Amino acid sequence: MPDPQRTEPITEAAAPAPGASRYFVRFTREQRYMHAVLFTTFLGLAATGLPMRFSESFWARKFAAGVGGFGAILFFHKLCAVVLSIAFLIHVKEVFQRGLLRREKGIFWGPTSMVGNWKDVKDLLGHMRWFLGLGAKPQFERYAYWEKFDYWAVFWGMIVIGFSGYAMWFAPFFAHFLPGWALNAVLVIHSDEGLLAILFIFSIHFVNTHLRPDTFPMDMVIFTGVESEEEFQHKRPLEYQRMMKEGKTESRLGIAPPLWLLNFSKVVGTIAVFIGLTLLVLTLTAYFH
Amino acid sequence: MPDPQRTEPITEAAAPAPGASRYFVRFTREQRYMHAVLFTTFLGLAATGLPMRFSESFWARKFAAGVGGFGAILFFHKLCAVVLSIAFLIHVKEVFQRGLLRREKGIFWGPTSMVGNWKDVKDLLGHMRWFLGLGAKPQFERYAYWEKFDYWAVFWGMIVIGFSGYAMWFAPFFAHFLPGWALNAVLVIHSDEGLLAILFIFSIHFVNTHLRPDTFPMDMVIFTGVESEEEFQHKRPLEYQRMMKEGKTESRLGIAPPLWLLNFSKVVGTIAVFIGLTLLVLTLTAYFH
Amino acid sequence: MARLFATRPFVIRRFAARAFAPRQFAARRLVPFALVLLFLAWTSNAHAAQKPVDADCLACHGDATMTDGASHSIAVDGQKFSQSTHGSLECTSCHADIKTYPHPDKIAPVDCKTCHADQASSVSGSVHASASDHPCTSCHGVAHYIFPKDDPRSNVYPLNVPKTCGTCHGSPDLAKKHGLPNVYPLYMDSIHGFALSKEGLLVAANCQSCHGSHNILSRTNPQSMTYKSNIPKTCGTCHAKIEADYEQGVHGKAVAGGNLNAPVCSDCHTAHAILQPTESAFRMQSTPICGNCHKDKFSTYRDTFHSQLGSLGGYVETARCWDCHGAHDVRPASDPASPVNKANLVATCGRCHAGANLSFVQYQPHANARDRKLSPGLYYVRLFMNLLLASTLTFFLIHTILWLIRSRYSQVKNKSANGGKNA
Amino acid sequence: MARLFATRPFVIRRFAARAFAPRQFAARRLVPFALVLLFLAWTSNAHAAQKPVDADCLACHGDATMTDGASHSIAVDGQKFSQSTHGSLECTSCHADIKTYPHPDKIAPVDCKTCHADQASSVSGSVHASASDHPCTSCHGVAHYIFPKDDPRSNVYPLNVPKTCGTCHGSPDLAKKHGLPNVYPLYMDSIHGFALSKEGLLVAANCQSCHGSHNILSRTNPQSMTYKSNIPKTCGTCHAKIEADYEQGVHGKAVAGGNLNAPVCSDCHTAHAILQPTESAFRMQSTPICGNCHKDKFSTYRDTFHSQLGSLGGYVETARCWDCHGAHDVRPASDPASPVNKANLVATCGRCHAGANLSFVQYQPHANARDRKLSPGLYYVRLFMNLLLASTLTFFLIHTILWLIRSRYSQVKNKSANGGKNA
Repeated sequence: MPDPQRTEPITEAAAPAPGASRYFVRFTREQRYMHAVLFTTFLGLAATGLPMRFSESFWARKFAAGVGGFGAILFFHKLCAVVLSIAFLIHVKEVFQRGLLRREKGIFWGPTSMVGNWKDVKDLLGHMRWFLGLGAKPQFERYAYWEKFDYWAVFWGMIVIGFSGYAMWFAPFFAHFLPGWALNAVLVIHSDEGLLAILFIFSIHFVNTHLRPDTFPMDMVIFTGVESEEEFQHKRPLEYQRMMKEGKTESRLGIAPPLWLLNFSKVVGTIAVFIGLTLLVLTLTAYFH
Repeated sequence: MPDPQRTEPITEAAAPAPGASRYFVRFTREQRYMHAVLFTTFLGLAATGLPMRFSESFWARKFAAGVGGFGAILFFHKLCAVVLSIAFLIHVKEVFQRGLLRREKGIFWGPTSMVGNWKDVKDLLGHMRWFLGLGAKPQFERYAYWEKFDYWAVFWGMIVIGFSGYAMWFAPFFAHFLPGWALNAVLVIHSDEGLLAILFIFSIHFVNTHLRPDTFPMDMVIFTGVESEEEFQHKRPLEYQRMMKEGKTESRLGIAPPLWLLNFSKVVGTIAVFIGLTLLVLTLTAYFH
Repeated sequence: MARLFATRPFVIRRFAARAFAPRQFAARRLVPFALVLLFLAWTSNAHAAQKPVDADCLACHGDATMTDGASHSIAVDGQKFSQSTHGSLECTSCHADIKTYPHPDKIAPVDCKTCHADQASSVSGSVHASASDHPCTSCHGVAHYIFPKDDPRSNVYPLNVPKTCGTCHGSPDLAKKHGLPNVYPLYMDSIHGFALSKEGLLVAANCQSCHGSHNILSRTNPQSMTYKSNIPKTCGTCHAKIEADYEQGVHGKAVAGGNLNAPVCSDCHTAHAILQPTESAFRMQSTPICGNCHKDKFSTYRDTFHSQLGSLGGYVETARCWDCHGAHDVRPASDPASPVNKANLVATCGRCHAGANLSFVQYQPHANARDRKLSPGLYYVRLFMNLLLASTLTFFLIHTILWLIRSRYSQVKNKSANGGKNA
Repeated sequence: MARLFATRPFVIRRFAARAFAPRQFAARRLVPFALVLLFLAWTSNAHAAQKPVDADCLACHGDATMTDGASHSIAVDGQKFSQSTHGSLECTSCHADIKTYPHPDKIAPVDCKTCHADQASSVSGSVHASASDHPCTSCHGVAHYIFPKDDPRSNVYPLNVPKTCGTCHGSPDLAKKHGLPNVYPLYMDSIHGFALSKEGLLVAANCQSCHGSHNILSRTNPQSMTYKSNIPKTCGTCHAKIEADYEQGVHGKAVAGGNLNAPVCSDCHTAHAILQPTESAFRMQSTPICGNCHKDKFSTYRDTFHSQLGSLGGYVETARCWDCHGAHDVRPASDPASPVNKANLVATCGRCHAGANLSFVQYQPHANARDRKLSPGLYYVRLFMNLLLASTLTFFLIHTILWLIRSRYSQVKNKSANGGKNA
């Protein structure tokens, strides 16, 4: 169904218009795609996991009846789990290759690493002081402490939820290695960690990265990959200074996000936030019912 | 799960290396996304529709049992149908807006239109003559006749399959407007036209556009959007000449497809072709059983 | 009609009175004919001349419009009567006080007891003892047209019994008045009621299969078929193997030992609204019933995936109580015959879990994550997970709220100087 | 044991012979004691002195190790015998030829017919007529321990009947020998067999509910309970309402009218492997059964979405034959009581299709797209679609194949000069 030819100029190849701000790349395409796979499968896992966890609520039964019974829910949950597992393994393989085999710098240590360091502790305390009006706002590096927390929470969650999930799926096999009580524990672990992930992502992560006044209604950077120079300077002053000092400006230059990408991101992001908030409300009602 | 920062240059902004061939845009991003939505939902519809059509075959029953029963199949079929319907309506709206409201040229008539014309007939006959060694290969414009056929086959199929599908889904409602025998006819229409679409796409379309020697194993242009100058010139000589003559070369210039996009396209394309061929084999075995 | 027979004498209008009733004109015309018949009967059967024969009675009562002083019909359809179970009797067999013709104005009510002494004595000791409220005809139907109980026309033909009992017991008012549950609709929707009324299965349990017929006693009466400790035997009339199984189980032994808190059939299956046990609705309804007594086991069961998936509704195959413990012969796990005895666990779990092995059955289907002594590992895992969940969420909730407030404050103060539209 | 009683005389070893058999030492020691008993019996009961009493018999036969000349046990458990249905009789009631003690070597086989003349005459007219192959004891069990049929110890207690019949009829060899189907496993998995053996439901149909007991006849015999035209009545013994419904329907009327091609109960439900009709397996299996006769209707049904979805297996609710036409009282569409009568279609379709209206029920569930006269619109639609499908595919198949050949030819000729890797 190819569309009749468009005559507009191709946005991708367009040079930045004179006077417009420069854009810098914060997330590579791989990172953005990984985030897309992650949030898509996460929404799928949450949407199928919650009805199983809160199966006595009326909406869980409605949902099960609507999609063709518990078998369909379980099938879809496992399907999403497998896709997410593959994405996770690809990510781990890549970090391992780049960090250990190719010995790229900045993967495990330094300002560009996801690994926590002393500055993160100071940033956290400084941020809290700023919240209370007791100090200036800390200057964040490439990854702020809450972003590192997001990353490691998901990393840890993936291992924990994944392992416990597969242990339930293939219980007779896992029983060869695990003690009896562990077969009981995996459900507790899977459902509590899953609940934590759902509550955290659909409340804290949504608010921190998308819904707080600075970014409202949505921080597009994970969708577009780029940030304007002003924004970059304002949000990550240390990284901006470091980049300038190291003369890496050129290599980080990106293009302004094309309109289609902004629109597309808005639609996808809004749908994801909407589904997430719906699931959050359902979870909280079921939990406190 | 953002990845540690990459230090490679950003491919999108890169100017073509000197000496490398120029790339020209053949499909806009909207067109490529429309194709992606189309083939994803089409695979979903085929994978759920075929088990219903050939429900007495052993694989249909296995499939139904695997995904949690017939309810899940029907649910997923309707879900894909709704997504595809929305995409179709968006496309129709756009063609209508650009062709009738904004009066863009080349939408309905002329060498860039999808609408068939006298040249297509001549091209078809000339192509056939060439097949038999009786003449030279015709020179194709922007859209060759078999591409126009693909487009209109899908367009017509969408209306026919969509209408007959919704008529079955909401039969008591449609019964207000349709005669009694039409309620019988919609199944015949839906299943024959669906079968035609499946057989056509998974054999003719796959071979014509992807598996024939000129393009084997896959024509990437619908995924990357761009074609190298040599390829463009070879495949669409008339369009190339027109473009040169009209001096529109600049506006059609694209960037070389980045490696990630080529790899991504290969993976997605291979999966789609693999699923399609599997469904084709299952269909043929069930049909001739 | 029923009240008429059992509680008040017939008051037949005299001929003189009848002569003024235009509606009874037809009967009046029959009088000469009846007299002729009477004469013939007298001449041919001289020694019984004083006692009227059926033909004499029908000469008047055969008129379908005939009524008594209170306008109640006293007509008898001789044809239908002759087909009934009493058809071979003469009118005077029951109306024994009628010796002459014409008979007196007031005649005695027919007493069924004369012939049916056993049944009458049973009824008089039953909940239906009051003869004025429960004449025989209230169940057996119109007095002159009583059919044997294997005749589909009989009110006590198995397929008609629920409707007959339902005449009174299907009324919510009567149920209310006597403090009884309104069981008729429950029964009709049950597996017994369905088999009987929809499929017309003669052997399906009807009201009297469980309650008896003439000797129905209150369920509080230890002699009653529905007295709690008698229920297994009552159900066992048909469900023999289940009764035998039940008696081998802990519940059966407890009830036999006089512990009336232990469940009998009706506690799990309900008394009237009994469902097919393979039905989704029964599987959904019965686990909580076990939980009424086994509260701790039910609460720990609800923590498991068995329960979580099972509560989704529809037909979900995950294990319910009886899938593991057995349904009727529930035995302690120490009993080698119990499916949850250690020696049987691999087989029991293996019924659903292909590949179940000795380590797999170490799984505790009733582990209590809140009990540190019984399940220490699980207890600490749960504690850790809950603390992790609570502390993470609490910390970040406070963090986020403070951030929100401070950001908004900064934003308002700086008049949105920083942060672009898509920041 | 069974063969022993009915086909050969007892051959008891003489005392002298027994004296040499060491295994019968215990019996030998009882001899003096028995003589004392005999004397006591003689003194107290002088006029019957010659006829031995039970105690006399048990004096020898009470020894559990006693055997006859062919080493068959001829011991009798007096305790168990006294509980049996014949326990109140004396040994000599049946072994009537024993008048003296000790009794002769050869005694006559017991003839049950002496008392049970009716049953014996029934059996002699049945398929089990051959007394040597089918002695009474083959069904009723060991001769001295026969219990009444409502006693769970009886071989003909309802719950034991299938096992009893299965002793012979559960063997594939016997089935083969007589050209009978091996029905025992089919019955055991059926709804009747399941109710009987798994649930122990006494009222569930067992073998003799349908085949009779003493008077079993071949199904080719018009007097047989299982003769085709008698089957509805046989099933109706329990399924009364269904029989009544069936008799109102076209199938019942045809069979009653002597058309033995019309189906009876067992044609749709099978004879032994009867399934619960709400079960998925029955819904899958039965539509083709209707199709055996109604070939055209079945073929057109299979063209519909009802059939397509329904064939997916599992529990699929789409309409099968009887969902629309009724199951037992199938009537012609012209009959106002038929659910497919025009006046009832909105209600019938509306049971599944919420919002069904008069135009909706114009849908033809058996439209034949191949029949131009009956369904012209549909015929031409199908014709057009098929032509479209065939012509499009044929054209493009040829087009593609030619293209492939020509492309490859060009490619080889030009040595891949044109077209890049990702062309």
